[in-house]
Amino acid sequence: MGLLTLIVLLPLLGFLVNGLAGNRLGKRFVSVVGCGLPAIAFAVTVKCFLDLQAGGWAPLAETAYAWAVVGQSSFEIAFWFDRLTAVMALVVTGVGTLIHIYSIGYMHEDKSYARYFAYLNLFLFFMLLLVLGKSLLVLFVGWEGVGLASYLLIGFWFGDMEKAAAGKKAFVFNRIGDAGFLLGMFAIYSALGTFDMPAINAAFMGASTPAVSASLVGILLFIGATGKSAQIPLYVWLPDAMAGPTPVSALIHAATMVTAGVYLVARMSGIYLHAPEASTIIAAVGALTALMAATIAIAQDDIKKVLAYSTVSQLGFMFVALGVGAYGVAIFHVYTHAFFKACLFLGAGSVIHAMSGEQDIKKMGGLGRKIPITFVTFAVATAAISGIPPLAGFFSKDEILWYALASGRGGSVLLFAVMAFTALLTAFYMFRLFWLTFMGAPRMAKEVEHHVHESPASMTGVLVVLAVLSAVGGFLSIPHFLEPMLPLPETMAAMQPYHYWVMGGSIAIAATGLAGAIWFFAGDASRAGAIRAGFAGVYRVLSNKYYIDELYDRLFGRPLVWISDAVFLRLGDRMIIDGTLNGLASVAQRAAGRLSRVQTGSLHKYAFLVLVGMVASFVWMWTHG
Amino acid sequence: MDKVQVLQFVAAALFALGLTGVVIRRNVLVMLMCMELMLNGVNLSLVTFAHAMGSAVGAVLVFLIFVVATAEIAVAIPIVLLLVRRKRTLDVGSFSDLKG
Amino acid sequence: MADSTILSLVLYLPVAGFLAIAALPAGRDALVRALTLGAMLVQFALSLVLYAHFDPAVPGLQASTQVAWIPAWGVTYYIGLDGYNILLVLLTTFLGPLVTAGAFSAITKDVKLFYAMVFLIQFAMLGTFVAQDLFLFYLFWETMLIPMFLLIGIWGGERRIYATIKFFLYTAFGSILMLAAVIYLVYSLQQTTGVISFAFADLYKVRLPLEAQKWLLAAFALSFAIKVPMVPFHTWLPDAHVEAPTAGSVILAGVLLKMGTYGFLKLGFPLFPDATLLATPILSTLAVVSIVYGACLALVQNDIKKIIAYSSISHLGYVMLGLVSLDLLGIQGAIVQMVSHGLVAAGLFLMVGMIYERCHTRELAAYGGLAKVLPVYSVFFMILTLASVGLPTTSGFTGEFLALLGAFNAGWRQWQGGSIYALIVAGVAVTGVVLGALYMLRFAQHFLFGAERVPHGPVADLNLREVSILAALAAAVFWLGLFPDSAMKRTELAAREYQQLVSAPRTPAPTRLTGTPPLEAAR
Amino acid sequence: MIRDFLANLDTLLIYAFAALALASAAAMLVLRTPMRVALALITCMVSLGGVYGLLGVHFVAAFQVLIYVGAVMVFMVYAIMLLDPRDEAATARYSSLLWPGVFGFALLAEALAAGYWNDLPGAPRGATGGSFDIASFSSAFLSEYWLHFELTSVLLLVAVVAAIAVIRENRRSDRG
Repeated sequence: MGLLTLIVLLPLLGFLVNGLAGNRLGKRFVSVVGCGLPAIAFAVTVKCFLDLQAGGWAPLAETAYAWAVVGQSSFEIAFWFDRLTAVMALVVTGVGTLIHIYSIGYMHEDKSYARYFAYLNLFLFFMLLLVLGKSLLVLFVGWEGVGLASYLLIGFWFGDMEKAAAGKKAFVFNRIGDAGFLLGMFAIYSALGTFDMPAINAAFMGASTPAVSASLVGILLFIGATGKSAQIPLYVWLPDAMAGPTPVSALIHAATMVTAGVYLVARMSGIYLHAPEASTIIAAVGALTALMAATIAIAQDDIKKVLAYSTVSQLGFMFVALGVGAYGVAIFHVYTHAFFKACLFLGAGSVIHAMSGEQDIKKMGGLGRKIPITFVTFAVATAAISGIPPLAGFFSKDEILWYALASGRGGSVLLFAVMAFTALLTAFYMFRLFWLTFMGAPRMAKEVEHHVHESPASMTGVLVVLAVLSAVGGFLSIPHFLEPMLPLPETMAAMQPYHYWVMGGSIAIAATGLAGAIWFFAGDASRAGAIRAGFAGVYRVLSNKYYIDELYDRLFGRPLVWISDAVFLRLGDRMIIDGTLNGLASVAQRAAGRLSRVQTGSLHKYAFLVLVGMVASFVWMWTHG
Repeated sequence: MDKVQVLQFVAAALFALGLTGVVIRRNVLVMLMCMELMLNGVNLSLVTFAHAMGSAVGAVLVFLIFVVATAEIAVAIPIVLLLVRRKRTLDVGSFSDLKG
Repeated sequence: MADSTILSLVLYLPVAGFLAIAALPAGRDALVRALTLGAMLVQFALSLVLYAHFDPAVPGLQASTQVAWIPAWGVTYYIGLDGYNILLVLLTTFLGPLVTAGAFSAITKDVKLFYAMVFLIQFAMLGTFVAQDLFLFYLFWETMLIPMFLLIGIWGGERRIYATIKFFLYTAFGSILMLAAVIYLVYSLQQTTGVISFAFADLYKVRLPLEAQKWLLAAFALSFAIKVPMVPFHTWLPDAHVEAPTAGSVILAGVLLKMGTYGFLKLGFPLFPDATLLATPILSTLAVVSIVYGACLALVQNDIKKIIAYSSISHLGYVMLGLVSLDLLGIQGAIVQMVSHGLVAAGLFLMVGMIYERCHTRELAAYGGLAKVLPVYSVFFMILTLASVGLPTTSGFTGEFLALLGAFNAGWRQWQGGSIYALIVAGVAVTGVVLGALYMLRFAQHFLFGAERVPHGPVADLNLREVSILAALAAAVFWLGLFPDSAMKRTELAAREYQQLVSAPRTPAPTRLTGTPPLEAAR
Repeated sequence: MIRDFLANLDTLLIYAFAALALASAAAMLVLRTPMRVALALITCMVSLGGVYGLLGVHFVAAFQVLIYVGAVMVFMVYAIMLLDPRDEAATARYSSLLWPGVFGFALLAEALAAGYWNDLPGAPRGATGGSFDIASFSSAFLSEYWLHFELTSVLLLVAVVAAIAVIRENRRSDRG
């Protein structure tokens, strides 16, 4: 068994041990297994990274076994480790391990402790399968698998129907995307006869164009990405997914799983480089999603919902980067986002923990002094996401803005303007969240206030680590590291002079957002209240998330049920099919009723009929014989 | 008209008489006997042909008919006994419980 | 022991069991149960040996037995294993012990008769799969009806009479048509070639005129489509499932429905290739309609058995889609999907039976939050649900994925040839993936999650017997999901043969059979 | 004349027996009491036995007398004696279908006769008329027609079982 297989199998082992025997072995054992195996996986990943470096960055490949061989087609479970995989795998195992450790403290009181760690390990297994897979098939297995883990973890507290429903919603919306993904895979397979990703990229990059339109495949795969990475039109599951435990939101719905779509597009860049239409769509969808989610985030009061919409918005940023061909930059943002968004979510978890489960920021305030470590780390992460230099978010976001303006592959002023405005909104709502939570006067009930306490060291320690990473992570230039594999796009010469203007602009945007938030929400937040009163209609639309959920329900949910019930079941099955049959049956019955009158019960008549029949048959025989 | 033909006519007449008897007689035992008569008619026909052809096959069939007739009577008589016990009559016209 | 002997043993063990429990005096229920389970386990073990001995590299029949039967009509007693039936035989013998053990506590009325019927149906189903002679096939095919009819009619629910009659009429109607077609087929074989034979291998060699093929295919297809069942011939299935006892549902969903698809695979399509090629658009449309229609109906059912019943219609749509794609991947996927559906639907019905024994209702709305009360039950239920949804690593994925991929491949080829219809059909079929998740998760959500609602509670979680049954099923589901190659290796040659029979042109009609009649060849 | 007569004696006897059979058969239709009908039938059967014997098929003749008259008809007579036939005297002899029956008989006889007349050749050509003995009959019965033979035994067994079942049912209903 090779090292790559080992990376994947370690969390699976954890899942099996914790899932099968966890309840009997005690929390300590579960914690050791649950956190230890991902940590080992991280160590092995580092070892692989060093191997990769030692091998002159030649990708490592490994075949576990042949899943199915049909005719000439062989579907293999194979793994692949190159620069891109290395970044993703390190983030997944690294951040994943941290969040596992954080969970020890966060979930300590939960009855289903072992189940939780089993699910978390299962998630890690599928995520690593997704990231390490060499073929689209393995990637798809991981892709669906993380959806499953997400489903299980969102509905972790399944006693609450709403939480279970949120899990189902996530799964179904992911499945819609997956249907597109499947079609994309099928199209690739039909045209190229392989699922092997390096081979597919090579085929599209090669001299002869494959027999399939790159844009078609690109769009289909992107539909899958919109599902998993919560982009318009399939983003609605992600805010609901916050029903799960907060570390899960941090791990799955912020740091790792939702970036799978970004990873997919970057991994398949060979296709997208030849699919300008698909790239344009990606950029447009990304920009729209980013803007829309940011506007919604402004009007949310649930601390996790704000972060959820912020995640959707940040994913939009990444897709913009992908859309303009800056794949490395998108991965760069994945990487920095993993740190600061994980930190934010875990910080939020710490806040919720401190507030005894309260999530409404209107009922918080003034927590800064009571939970100082959470406060500081949250502040760092907020600054990072808002793009304050020299924190991590600044570097990646600045690059995205720059390529949105200047990329030769679809950059434009309009795109830049939208993204800049979104960045402004980002800074604004993040600082709003920050301010309402930690600053100002406490607004919570007295007994809650009395109980507010800092989280245990296993949680705060993780927060500190992540805050440090959010602070310094940007100095590691991922785009540069990935450039041999994912070259950055040409920039338009006309835009070259504005490079430093963009950088300055993004700093100004962050500062403006910060200032705006402070100005609105400082003191008793009366200015915000006035604005809200002034734009009540807009506020209502925003806080109701543009009524998208309701719209989907009216447009798809109810018609589907209606058609199934009224048309298919009542009309089709019962009336047409069964009705016809029952009609035929009753006709037969009536005819039989008539015929049965022949059955008089009189033996003599029967015998007479025999006689008549006999005569008739004789006559017929003699005349026709 | 030779012997075989005559006997064929007799056989046909026996059969027809038997069938008619089943139709017109009322007593269930008489009806059973008329059925025997029909079988005898068939037997006669078979024996005649077997004799004429010099083949044993017809006789085999005759034997089968013997057996069938025996079996038929062995089952029919108890049934008649039961029926009579229940209905207190031998009149077939009153056995009509199975009418449709 | 020669493989052919083992196969005969496997086939006739149920008959021996049938006779053995028939000879037992009444009232020895425990002994009857033990005996049945023992016989079923031995049968499964023997069929595992057959599976292990099956050589994937050898085309055609293995472990075959051929004996002259009615020489005047060219009927022979001819059984054997090939790639078409090896998995289905294994599936049938695998489900046998599970059905038996699953009914231990559910059936307390007429136990002896019940297990006798289970033996009989097991025999008939195995016979249908291994028969290599159309006459024999038809005999077994019809024999299946009787015990199934009794199983539903005697141990069924309240409306069992309606359900049995509907079931019987539908299937008997199909059978009659098939009988007529069989007679005509053999007759025309004799007319064109002068050889009278019912052996599949001989029938494959003839190519009838197109007009005759059309009619014969229509008759065969109707008979098989009722059995599958394909929309719009499906309405007997929900009623039959709802009224059947658990064991009946399990056998029905697990094996009996595969008869239809197996019939298409082994007979319907290869015998009438030209007509099949003509009918492909219709058949694939019906398959997709079944997928979507079944899924939609499953979405709005409130009876838990009906949900699974309609989901069966949807899942078997994939099988049909794979079969008509005539793409090697699709065919293999269809075969795997048959087995997978057999495992998953059987498992779900068993689980429904287990909960029904405890709570006495099939109303979905009556349940809630079972995951908290019955954790072990819920784990297995979740596994089977996810397999039904077609999640990777489960058997459902292997089947659905390959079947869809095959259909898409075929559609793609036709698109290159100028017709986009098949591609659209394949595309629509993919929506089944979404709908499947919708209805199964709705089911699981109302069933397992939310506030606790347990009718007639409190109830106990699964006992060892039930856990072993479900664990065996789950293991099979994962085996086929993770390592399908061992199974697919064995079916590959058959899949190719099927593909060739249907799509490759044969020598033009009428052909005179060359070589020896089958009987002499067997000697 | 006498020689002719003697030469054709067996033929004449056959005709006589046939006539007797016909006459007694016809009598069966009109006699009132079942016992008389039974006697008529016995006469008919015995005369048929005579015909068989004269045709040279002796063993069939023997069986005709033994099985039919000896077993079947004895059983029938028992039944007649067992059951009280007197209620019959009160009712009509004939069913409501007497005239249609007679008419049907006429038609059937007509059809059969016409058919025979048109179709039946004289003695089959090429037929030896030579008789066959019990040995050839037995070998045919037990070799070529073994299946039929076995089936008859099954049939008889079934009849026995059925008769027993019917009688048991009878006893049970007596008790109940």
